[in-house]
Amino acid sequence: MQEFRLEAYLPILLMFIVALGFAAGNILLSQLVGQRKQTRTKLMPYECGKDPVGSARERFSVKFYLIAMIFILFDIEVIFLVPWAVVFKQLAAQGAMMRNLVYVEMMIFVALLLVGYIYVVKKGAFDWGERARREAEAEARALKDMQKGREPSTNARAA
Amino acid sequence: MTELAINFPFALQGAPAPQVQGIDLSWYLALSAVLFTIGVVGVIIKRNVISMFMCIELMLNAVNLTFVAFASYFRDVTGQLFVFIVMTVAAAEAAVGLGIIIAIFRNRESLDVDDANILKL
Amino acid sequence: MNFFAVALQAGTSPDINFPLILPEMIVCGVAVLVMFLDAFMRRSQRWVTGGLSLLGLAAGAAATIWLWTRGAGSLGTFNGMIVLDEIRLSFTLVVIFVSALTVLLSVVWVEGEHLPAGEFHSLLLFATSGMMLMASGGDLVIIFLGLEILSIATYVMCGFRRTDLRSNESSLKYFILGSFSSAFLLYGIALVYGATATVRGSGVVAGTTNIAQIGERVMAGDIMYPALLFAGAAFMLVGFGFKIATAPFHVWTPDVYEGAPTPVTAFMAAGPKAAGFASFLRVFIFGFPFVGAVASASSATNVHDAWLHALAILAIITMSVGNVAAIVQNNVKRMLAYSSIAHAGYALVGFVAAGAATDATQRADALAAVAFYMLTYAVMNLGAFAVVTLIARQNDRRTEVEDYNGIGFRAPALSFTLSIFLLSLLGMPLTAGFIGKVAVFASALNVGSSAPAASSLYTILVVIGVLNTAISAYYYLRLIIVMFFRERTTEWAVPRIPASMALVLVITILGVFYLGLFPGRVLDAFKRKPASGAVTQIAR
Amino acid sequence: MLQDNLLTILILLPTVGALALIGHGLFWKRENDYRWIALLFSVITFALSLLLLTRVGENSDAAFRFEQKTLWIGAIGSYYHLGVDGMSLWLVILTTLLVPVSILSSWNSIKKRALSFYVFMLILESAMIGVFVSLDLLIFYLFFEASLVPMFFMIGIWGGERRIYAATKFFIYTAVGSLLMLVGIIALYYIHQQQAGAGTFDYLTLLDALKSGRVVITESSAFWIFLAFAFAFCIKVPLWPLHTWLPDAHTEAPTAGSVILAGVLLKMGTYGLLRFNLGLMPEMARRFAPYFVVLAIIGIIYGALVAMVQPDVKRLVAYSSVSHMGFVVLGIFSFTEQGMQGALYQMLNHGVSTGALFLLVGMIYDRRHTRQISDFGGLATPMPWFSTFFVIASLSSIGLPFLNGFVGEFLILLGTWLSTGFSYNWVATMIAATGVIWAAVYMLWMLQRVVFGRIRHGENARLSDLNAREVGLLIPLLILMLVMGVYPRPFLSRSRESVVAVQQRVTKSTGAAGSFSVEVQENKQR
Repeated sequence: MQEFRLEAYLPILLMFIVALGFAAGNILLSQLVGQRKQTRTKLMPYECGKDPVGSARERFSVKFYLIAMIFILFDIEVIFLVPWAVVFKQLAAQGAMMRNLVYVEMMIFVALLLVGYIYVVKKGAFDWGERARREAEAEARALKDMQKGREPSTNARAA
Repeated sequence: MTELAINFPFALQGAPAPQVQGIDLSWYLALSAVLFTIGVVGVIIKRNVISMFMCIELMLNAVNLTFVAFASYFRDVTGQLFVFIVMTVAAAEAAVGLGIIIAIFRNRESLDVDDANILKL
Repeated sequence: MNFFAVALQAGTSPDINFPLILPEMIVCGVAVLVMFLDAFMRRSQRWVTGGLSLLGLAAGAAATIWLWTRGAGSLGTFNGMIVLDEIRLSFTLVVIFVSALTVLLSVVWVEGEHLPAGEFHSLLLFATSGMMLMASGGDLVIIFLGLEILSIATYVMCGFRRTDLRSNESSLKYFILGSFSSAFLLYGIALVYGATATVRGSGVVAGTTNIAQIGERVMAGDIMYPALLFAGAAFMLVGFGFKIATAPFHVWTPDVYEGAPTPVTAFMAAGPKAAGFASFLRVFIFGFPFVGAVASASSATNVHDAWLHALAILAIITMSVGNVAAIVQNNVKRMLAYSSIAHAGYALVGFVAAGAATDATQRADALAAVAFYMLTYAVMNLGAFAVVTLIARQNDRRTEVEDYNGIGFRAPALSFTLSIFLLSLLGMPLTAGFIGKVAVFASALNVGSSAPAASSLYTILVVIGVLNTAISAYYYLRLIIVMFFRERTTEWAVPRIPASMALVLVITILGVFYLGLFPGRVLDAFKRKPASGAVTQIAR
Repeated sequence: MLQDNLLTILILLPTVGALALIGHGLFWKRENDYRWIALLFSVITFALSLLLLTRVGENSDAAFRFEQKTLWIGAIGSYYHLGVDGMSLWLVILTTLLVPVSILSSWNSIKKRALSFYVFMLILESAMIGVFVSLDLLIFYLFFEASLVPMFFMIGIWGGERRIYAATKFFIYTAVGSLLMLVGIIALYYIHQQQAGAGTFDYLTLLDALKSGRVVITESSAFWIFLAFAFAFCIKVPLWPLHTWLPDAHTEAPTAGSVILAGVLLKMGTYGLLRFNLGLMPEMARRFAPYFVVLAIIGIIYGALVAMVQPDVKRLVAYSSVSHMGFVVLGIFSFTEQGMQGALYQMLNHGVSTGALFLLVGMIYDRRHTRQISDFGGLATPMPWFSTFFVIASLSSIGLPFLNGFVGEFLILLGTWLSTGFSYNWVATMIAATGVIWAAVYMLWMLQRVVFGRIRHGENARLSDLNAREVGLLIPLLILMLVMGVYPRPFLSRSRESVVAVQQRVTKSTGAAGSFSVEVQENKQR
């Protein structure tokens, strides 16, 4: 059994501070810098983006799923970073060449992730702009039509 | 507890039963076999694509359990490395699978996930 | 063992040898490049991505040949994760050939269907790198990884015509059953990993996923849990059986092949099947080898017998089911799907021969025969699907047998080339299919002649194979009959043959006759050991 | 140069002709040229094939001439090995003769898709020549199978109403048989490899090894391999009861197709039996001889009886082929010099006579578009030339003395009588001899109803007689019938030594499988 030493947990404390600071900083920054528009939606009570009143069986835009899937993909890549980080010190101890090799390898891995990220951005997966809004509106119309028991109108289908 | 001890064929003759974290290795393997079987049966009998997909995930995770149990017992990394790869692959499959399912729903112009059982897989 | 394990335990440097995976790196790199380009080009430019893909594949092939003739030096093998032998290299070349032809096949098609060319080509290249890894993996990790890279890319390619429900459905079915079978394979791997542990003194030596090591331990009877080994081998058999579409694990094939876009079907029938065979062969023949006289009395030695007999039975069922079911099909793609099942069965005959071979020459001959069979099948199958693509037109509309009614003399060039491919698939002499079948059947009879005790099994296998060939005449001829011996009553415009498509047809026709008339060079090449530094097993 | 590569040239020339035709078709598209080009190439091939006679002279020994041997597939150990001896010589020449004749016969009748027709015809010629001259089993198999495809297309595209059925049946029947033969061929390869070190497909090497006893095929292997080969060849012959594809194929094929089918393709079967079954597995041949004789005799009688009741002239001729080929098989399995020589001779006879009959039926069909016997009658009046040829060809087919059929059938029956290979050979001879009588019955009865009598259908009276082209293409066949009937020596003396070699091999060999012991009588007639 090793002796308990508090200073060994210093990095964790640092991690806490950075995480807290990042979150707090973001909220603060948006409060200070961001412009504010008081719309009806925004003044609603916050319910994870859903209408607080009405049917619970409401459909999300497909965009949410897309983001979720992309998140999973990039998230899971991290598990390759962890074992690398664990053994890096030992490998690096074997000399400069080995250290560089192992380092470059991980950089290539990260670069590949970056390529994937750029691809996703360029393909418009994160595009919440005009086009996406139009699509969302068309979907909402189609939904409304269906709730009224009608066939979806043709222009909604085309959209 | 002793009455429940099953003599698995892979327990060594005469030797004490191999243990992981104080529990017989056999139990881990039995659990993962059961989970895997549930997954297989689920894929076969379910008619809903999402459920089938979840059953497949169950199978993969049953395999992961086997790997981890062995790796822990052997004090070997290979099994754990395999688990990493399986997890990544499962995530990629999840993304692709959901993408395929969404594509189908769009073409069917149906919002209800249960409509996928028209396919009768 | 693996990279990290060795590095941690022994403190030695990782066993890295980049030239050894040069072909894989090239193809993978080009795939990333194509993907990247595709993201930045406004209108997807098929010639740019297609040309780049072709260049990348050519470079990959060149690297493979370089590995073969010059060797990668004896630096390292990534701790036995990558092997360098003639099986890997020949299958790699087959796979690259298939992909290159698929690029040519799809270049115009992708445009005509208004699909993103860049995405298609990068997926195809990723699939190719997966297949190459499957052929080169010396460790079950690599084989699984390659299989998944391949499968995930192929799931998407199957559903590539997003607006077509048939394509969607094909993709979904392939996805569900593909990942189902992957799970089986994986469970098999896990069980083998556990089973191959051994006892040294009072301690336990960890199990392994390295195929050569598994083979060594099985040979030595040094297996802690023989029962688990059996179960693991059985699960892996099922998993691979799904991938290469052997009956009774073939149920997904017809639906998926029918629904997928025709160029993708062509690719799937030729490429992944070859890659699946490569890793299937490696795992079973080197992982659970013939034990022979060295065998201790342990029951582990019987794994070889068990899988060999199971596979022989699978081969018989596969050939028969494929051919008999193909007879009643009215859709050409579906018919060719069943025919591809049947061809997997023929190749399995060679597989069984390789497994039963008692000496290294026989085994090398049988393995080369299977690789050659895959090559011939790829050539004639891609050719046939090229014609089917042309006749199907946009959206794969005309794929029924009736659509071929009386087109024989309306489009003689197309129809006669299709006939040649069909006759080659049937195994007529002078074509590639004949030599492929002869090579495979001969290897089985060879094994049978030197193992008198069990020789009748191999003779029976071959006779059933031959009778199945006769059955297959019925449906291959049916298409020829429909094209040439019937008259067309409805309007039919002769499809225009784009240059890339014409190139595919010329290559495949020349290939069919070259492999049919002068197969010697290729057969010899497939048997040639890589020049130097060939480290197929790691010494521990 | 020419002489050394003669066989290769003979095989390739028609294929070159086919390629020339395709080239011509691609660039000029002049419909009327196709037949001339095809005729030109086939006539040159025929002329060149006559050069074969220069080295296979009268009374020449059994060795193979014009041999060529180059490695083909090293990995498999297959050689491109060609050669011609007394047995194959005449079959090659028969082939090269019948091809130009059938091209001439389709001069006007093939209008539709003429290019493909002639291309297929020339490719078929290459394959057929290849079958008779190949001395490597794999190459033999290759040509044997390759001859199927063009014939399949010819029946299917230019055939009669039930052409699809007939073509498919033809293809599948023959393919099943030959595929089993392939297994037998590969098995022989490995038997040789096991016992002599290296595997081989080479016929002469195998034959040497077997003769010298270096390689011995065990009885059970020999049993199955013999059956595999025999199955392939008996379907091709066709031996009763495997004959059912033949009437359909013959009837539905276009005239030229029927001529080639009857004239050459059927001979591949009997040639294969003679060359491979008897040569490689003589003990088994002896053991199976009684069964073959029985089947052959059934074929003779059955073919004749069924032919008698056919209402369709072409079908009648087709069934007569079954009967005639039965004679050939009977002769082969008599294992006497006379019988086997007769069988070889009868192969040529059948090619010439039945070929001529099919041509004549084709000519009348071109004019009347029917083949029903009941639609004819009294053709002698409007068509004297036609009737003369028809009568002579029919008589030759019956086996009238001084015509070719007589020589062949007489030798076969004599051989069977002298045969010691099976008991009750005199019974077999007598029953087989009735086949000749039956042949006379059905042929003469058909002649009576078609050629003689009075004209019952008005349109028959206005039929035009044969034109110069038709007469021209029949004349060579007619001359052959007469020459072969009167002066068979040049034919028989060239083939004698080769045939005797096979016969000696069968009657004298005592292998491991010689469980069937026969009192082998030295042939005194030599």
